[in-house]
Amino acid sequence: MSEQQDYEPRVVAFLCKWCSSAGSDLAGVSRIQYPANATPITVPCTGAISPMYILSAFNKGADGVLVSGCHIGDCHYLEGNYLARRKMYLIMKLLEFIGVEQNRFRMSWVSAAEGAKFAQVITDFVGDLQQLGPQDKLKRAENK
Amino acid sequence: MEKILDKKRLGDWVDALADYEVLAPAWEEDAWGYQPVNGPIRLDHPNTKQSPKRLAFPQREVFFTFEQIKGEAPRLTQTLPEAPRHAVFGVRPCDGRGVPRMDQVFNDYVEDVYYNTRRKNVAYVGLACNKPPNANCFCLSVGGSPVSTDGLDVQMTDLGDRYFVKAVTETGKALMTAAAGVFAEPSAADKKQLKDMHAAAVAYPQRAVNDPDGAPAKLKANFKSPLWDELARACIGCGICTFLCPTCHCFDINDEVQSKAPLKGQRVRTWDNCQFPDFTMHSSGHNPREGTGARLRQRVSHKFQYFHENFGMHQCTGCGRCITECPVGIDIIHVVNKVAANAA
Amino acid sequence: MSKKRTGVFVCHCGTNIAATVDVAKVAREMAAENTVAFTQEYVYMCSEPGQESVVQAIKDNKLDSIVVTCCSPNLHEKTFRDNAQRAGINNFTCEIANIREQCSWVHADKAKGTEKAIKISRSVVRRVNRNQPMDAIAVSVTRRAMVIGGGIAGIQAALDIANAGIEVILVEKQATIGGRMLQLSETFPTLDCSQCVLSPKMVEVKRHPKVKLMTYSEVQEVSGSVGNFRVKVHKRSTFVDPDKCKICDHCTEVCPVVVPNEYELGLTARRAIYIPYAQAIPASFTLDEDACLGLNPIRCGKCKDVCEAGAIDYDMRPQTVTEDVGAIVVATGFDLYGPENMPELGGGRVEDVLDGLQFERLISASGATKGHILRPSDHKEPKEVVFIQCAGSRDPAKHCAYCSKICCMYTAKHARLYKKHVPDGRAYVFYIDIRSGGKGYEEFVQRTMEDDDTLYLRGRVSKLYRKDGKVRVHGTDTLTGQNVEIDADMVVLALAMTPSKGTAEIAKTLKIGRDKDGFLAEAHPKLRPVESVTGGIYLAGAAQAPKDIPETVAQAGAAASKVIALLSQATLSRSPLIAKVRPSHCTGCGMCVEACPFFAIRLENGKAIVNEALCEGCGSCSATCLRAAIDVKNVTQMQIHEMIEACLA
Amino acid sequence: MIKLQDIRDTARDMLAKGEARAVIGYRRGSRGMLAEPAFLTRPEEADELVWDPTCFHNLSLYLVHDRKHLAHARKTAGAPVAVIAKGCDARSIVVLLQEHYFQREDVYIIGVSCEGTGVVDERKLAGHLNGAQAISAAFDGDDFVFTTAEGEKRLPAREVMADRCLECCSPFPKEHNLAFGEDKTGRQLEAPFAALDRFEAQGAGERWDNWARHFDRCIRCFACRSVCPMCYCDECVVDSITFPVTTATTAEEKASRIRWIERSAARSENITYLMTRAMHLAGRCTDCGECDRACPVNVPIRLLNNKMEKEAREQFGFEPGASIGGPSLVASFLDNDPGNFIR
Repeated sequence: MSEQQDYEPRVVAFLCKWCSSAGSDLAGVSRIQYPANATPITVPCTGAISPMYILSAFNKGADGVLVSGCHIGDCHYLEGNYLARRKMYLIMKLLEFIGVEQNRFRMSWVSAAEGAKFAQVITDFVGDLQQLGPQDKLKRAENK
Repeated sequence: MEKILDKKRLGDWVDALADYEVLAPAWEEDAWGYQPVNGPIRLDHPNTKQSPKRLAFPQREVFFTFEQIKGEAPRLTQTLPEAPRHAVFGVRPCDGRGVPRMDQVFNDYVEDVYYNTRRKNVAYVGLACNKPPNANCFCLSVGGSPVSTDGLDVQMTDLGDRYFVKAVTETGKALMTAAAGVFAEPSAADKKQLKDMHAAAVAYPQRAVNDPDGAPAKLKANFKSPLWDELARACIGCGICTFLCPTCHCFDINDEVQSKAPLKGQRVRTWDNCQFPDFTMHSSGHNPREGTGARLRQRVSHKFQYFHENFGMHQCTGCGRCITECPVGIDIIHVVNKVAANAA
Repeated sequence: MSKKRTGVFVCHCGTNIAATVDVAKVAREMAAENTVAFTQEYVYMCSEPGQESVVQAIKDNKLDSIVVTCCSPNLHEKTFRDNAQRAGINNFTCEIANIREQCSWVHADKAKGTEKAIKISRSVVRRVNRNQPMDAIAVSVTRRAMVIGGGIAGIQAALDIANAGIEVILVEKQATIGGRMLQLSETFPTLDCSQCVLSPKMVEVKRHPKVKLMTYSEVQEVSGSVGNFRVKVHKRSTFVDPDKCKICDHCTEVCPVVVPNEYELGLTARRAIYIPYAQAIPASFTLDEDACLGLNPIRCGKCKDVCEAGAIDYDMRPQTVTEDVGAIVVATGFDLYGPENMPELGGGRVEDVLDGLQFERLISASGATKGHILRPSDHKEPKEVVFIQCAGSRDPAKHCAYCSKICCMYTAKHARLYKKHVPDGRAYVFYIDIRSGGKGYEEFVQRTMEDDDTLYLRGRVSKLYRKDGKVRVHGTDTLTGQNVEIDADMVVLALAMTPSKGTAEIAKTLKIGRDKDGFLAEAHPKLRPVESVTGGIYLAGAAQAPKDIPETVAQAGAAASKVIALLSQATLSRSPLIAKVRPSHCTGCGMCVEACPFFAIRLENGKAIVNEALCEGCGSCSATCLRAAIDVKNVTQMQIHEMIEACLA
Repeated sequence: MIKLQDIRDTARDMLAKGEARAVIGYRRGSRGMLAEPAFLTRPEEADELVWDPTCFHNLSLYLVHDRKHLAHARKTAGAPVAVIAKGCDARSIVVLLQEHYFQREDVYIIGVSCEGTGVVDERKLAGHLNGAQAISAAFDGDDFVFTTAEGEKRLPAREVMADRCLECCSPFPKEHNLAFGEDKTGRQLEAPFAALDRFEAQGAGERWDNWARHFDRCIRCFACRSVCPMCYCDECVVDSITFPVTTATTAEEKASRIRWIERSAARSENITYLMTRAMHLAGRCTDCGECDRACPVNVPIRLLNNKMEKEAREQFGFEPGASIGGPSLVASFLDNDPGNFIR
């Protein structure tokens, strides 16, 4: 379908400053190419990501939302990613429950050393979103 | 214009109203609500959960859109509603009586172009109540009646296998004329049956506001009564009573910003509700109606005093929705009676 | 509030950015933002003229905040914040939009790259709009340090710190300092005597006026943060007053209890009252409470009876001591990977299969056999010894994935020492690769390999078991492709190094991270190798990763110099980007208190209060609060909200 | 079996002796059979109290009202408020205590066990009465007895009970000062989360179709939020102006009001509101079901909260309102929390 090929998913990627943002820097330094669909927002820690951010991003028209942080045990703040894991699990289940496609929300652990993994995570995510088409379930209608 | 409509031909009448989007009560999710008609309709609902007020006064109305490019003057574009013509069937008399009250409000000081644009496109086809009333119906005590035609364009009365259909307004006549062929002339027996049924309908016992005529003065005298706080102790401050009310019309206006640069958005009107704690919240933090008592007094006094003072009629039409649906048992009949009985 | 005036500076980074991002368009789009009063592009914003132009633009245009769209903030955030300050505006009103690493370098399509660069830049502009100017927080410093672990790393760190005139508390779990190094016989590649090198340092620790030594002690609780830690140390009771003990040894002669000697790795036994080594510091006996018949003079009391010095006190009680320190060095050392995890190598149950440390004790002049190599089972001199390298190391499937780094060297040393003690013996070494990076290391290994009676076999051992009074070792020589079977008198396993037992607990107590293998995690693998992720806590020795003695000493010195640098400051400045409570919204539910990993929040009069000295600004509180009543400064929910909006506009 | 007289005597006694500032219970309302919240301050009012299957309300809500009122009037609490609490209501009180909303000594919990039954579901009852109006309702063992104009109608409670009560295994208020009725903790009338499981059995597409319809119906009257004791925030993510403004509130604070959600009752906004609410109630909702009951347009709000409760229980071993000193769901974690969803 040509229509689907033209479609460019809009992704908000919440990256923790210490691991995943650094990992994305490494992907950059290594010049690993990946789709330009994800706009990063760097936060101190995945633990700082309120589920409200996820809902808000979908509400504002994101086709997918990525949360990425340090591997368990590697959190710069020791426990932030543990807290995030629980919160993000809950919001993921809730989204799934109301019938939002599972692939619209993704969480990953990408360390500062995993530049290639970062690129892969984005590539896979954008690929999956391309299959799904635009997200209009939570998206605010611009004119009604 | 008075006609007889065989129940089997109700669908034909609806079909003939091609210029209208026809709405009728349908059972959905454990409740009656107005739905676009596609297929057979049955008019045997007690009443709908929500009143039909939203047809002329929707919960959200866009007034205008705005746009401002940095350094330039803002550009405003008014957006008048593109309201389809609606014919709404099965409107109960209490809800019918809500219509002129809303007309009054939206045309008193200022003619509200948004309301009027929608309002002139709605035709209300009423259905008289000829069964024992609901537990919390009290139309009779607020000057209404189960067979009132007030606010309706057409009144239908269920005569068993057929409806007695009466045009109340010119709009109503047009609705009937559009399908002249489906109607028959009423016989004398039909008319007699109608008369008897109407007489029986008004004779059913109902709950009542004891002294509706005395209410405005009594409420006024009890403005400072501690009784209000007592009666409103259980109030949770939700919007059920007013949002379901056929005559509540308060609204809030907000700017919904879609884009910050360039600035782009809409100014919208949404329903508001005097029972919400923030309804009268000032930006200073002061709230003149701080407690639930003051807020209940506002709602009840508006229905039974202020509106009467302004327009010479009670705003409440006795549909009973606010009583039935209140999660904590606040009962406007009880409140009015209790306050009126209080020696101020 | 006066209108914001933000400047946006778009860097081309030569063609690094400009090749895939239409920088002019980025600048144009940013100029359309309501708060942007000035935009500029430049080929290298971080160059001297680039930086000057930023400073000039801030002054000329009365900017109150700036966004530089360039490379990662890790590179030039500080540069441009310094410039902001130089131009007279607060450095925290400068933010970096990363359009190089996160954009131009990873996207080839110019249109898409430009679109993304605009989104990134716009979101940072929106964020900066709500950045508050602020100053770093000044914290006073406690000019004392603590070193946890009294091995060579801890000893070295403690001495270096003490020699700088800073009081240091050395906490050791065992009855003596010295750690693993004290157990070694000779050290590679020089083969000098381990104890001879170490003892003087141990004595120096004991005598140094600035060192407070706490042996038989463990850290129980740590609160506070960099510059001001409060540490509770639990000191177990030794029941012997070290000041009175004359180490006359009379007590051990009468003690009726015999238990395996853990200092000799179970090769010998000791009494319930004992001294770990002759060189122990403190030079004093210790009464092992668990082994003793009951500290009850009616039941035994023999040692007390014979102690002429009156050093034994059965009523001595454990103590908990609270120490305030400004910095902590963690040097908790290593243990060996448990042989019980390796059934293929006997699972620790085959006689005459020793580990490297046991072998050290066997060849040590101070060890059980006084330096004679006698195998444990029958005390005969082993004529054929198999050394197995990488026992548990470099085996991601079953054991430890990492290389334990020192085994190649010490196995070579073992083989050499064996041959010295048993000239007619034959040594076999199974290895995977020989890793001998280090001064004089390769030469050392080569010399060992050149010995005709030391046979290096490249390959793994598949199994070993006891047979006819010998240990039969099945292995493969991958160079010849042949299976090898050796009936050895003794086998020595070069077991993998693991973090010492209790590393997990101490990491948790100190709130420092561990890596995937359980070693203490450094803050940055390259640039901050001796710092833990928690400010004011430093790492030294094998607790951080397997390493040899010189490396350990070097790292200990580095950690000490970090401590000295830290404690030389009168006050510390901390990042002001910490949590802030909006009391009007706070209901005092305490969820932030519970979520905070740093115990930095408490409730007071029904409202949350942030302890500025403890808060690290992670934001866990903010994401947990249901009312947005707590935010990290300059990363507020409001700012994230607007950034989300900007990303999707 | 609970004797109403015992409850009345307790209330009367407490008020007479000044042991309670007020007793919050249930009384017969002015509109037919339904009970309504009652606020007693005088001993002689104790006889107004009722205990029947229409005592739906989670009265802990009024403890929240009381505290807000005291805070506004700058008064201190004084004697405790006594409150009648069912199992779920008492758990709500525990959550409020966990969150330090008031102190344990400020409330006197008169626990009432739902024993083998629960509260009636008006919609289910209507189906059984064939249009007849019930005038009163009463417990009788495992039955409910309704009086209508035509006489008495006895129905097995299970047939007309609310889903939440059918699925409830803890009908006894563990946290109490005084409790009436038998402790039937562990009873099982229907499997926990039965209604949720039925809903979840649908495919994602069907679930969405259903929710889209439900979310479209929401009129944003906020009855769900207003009736919920856990929704005690002064300001909600959906309000444009409910801002706890005081004279000390700065202009900057007033301006920094995040508008996560628009006030318009549009589907996207309704979803975001109700999902946010479900997230905020995760680990706090004790399934009193009041939001679901109060909703005038029958949005099955309970399913959303139930979903969170189920995940919390199954994945994190978490029971809301289990103990006052217990952890909160989203501010705590376990080392072995599920993580295999993370790539």
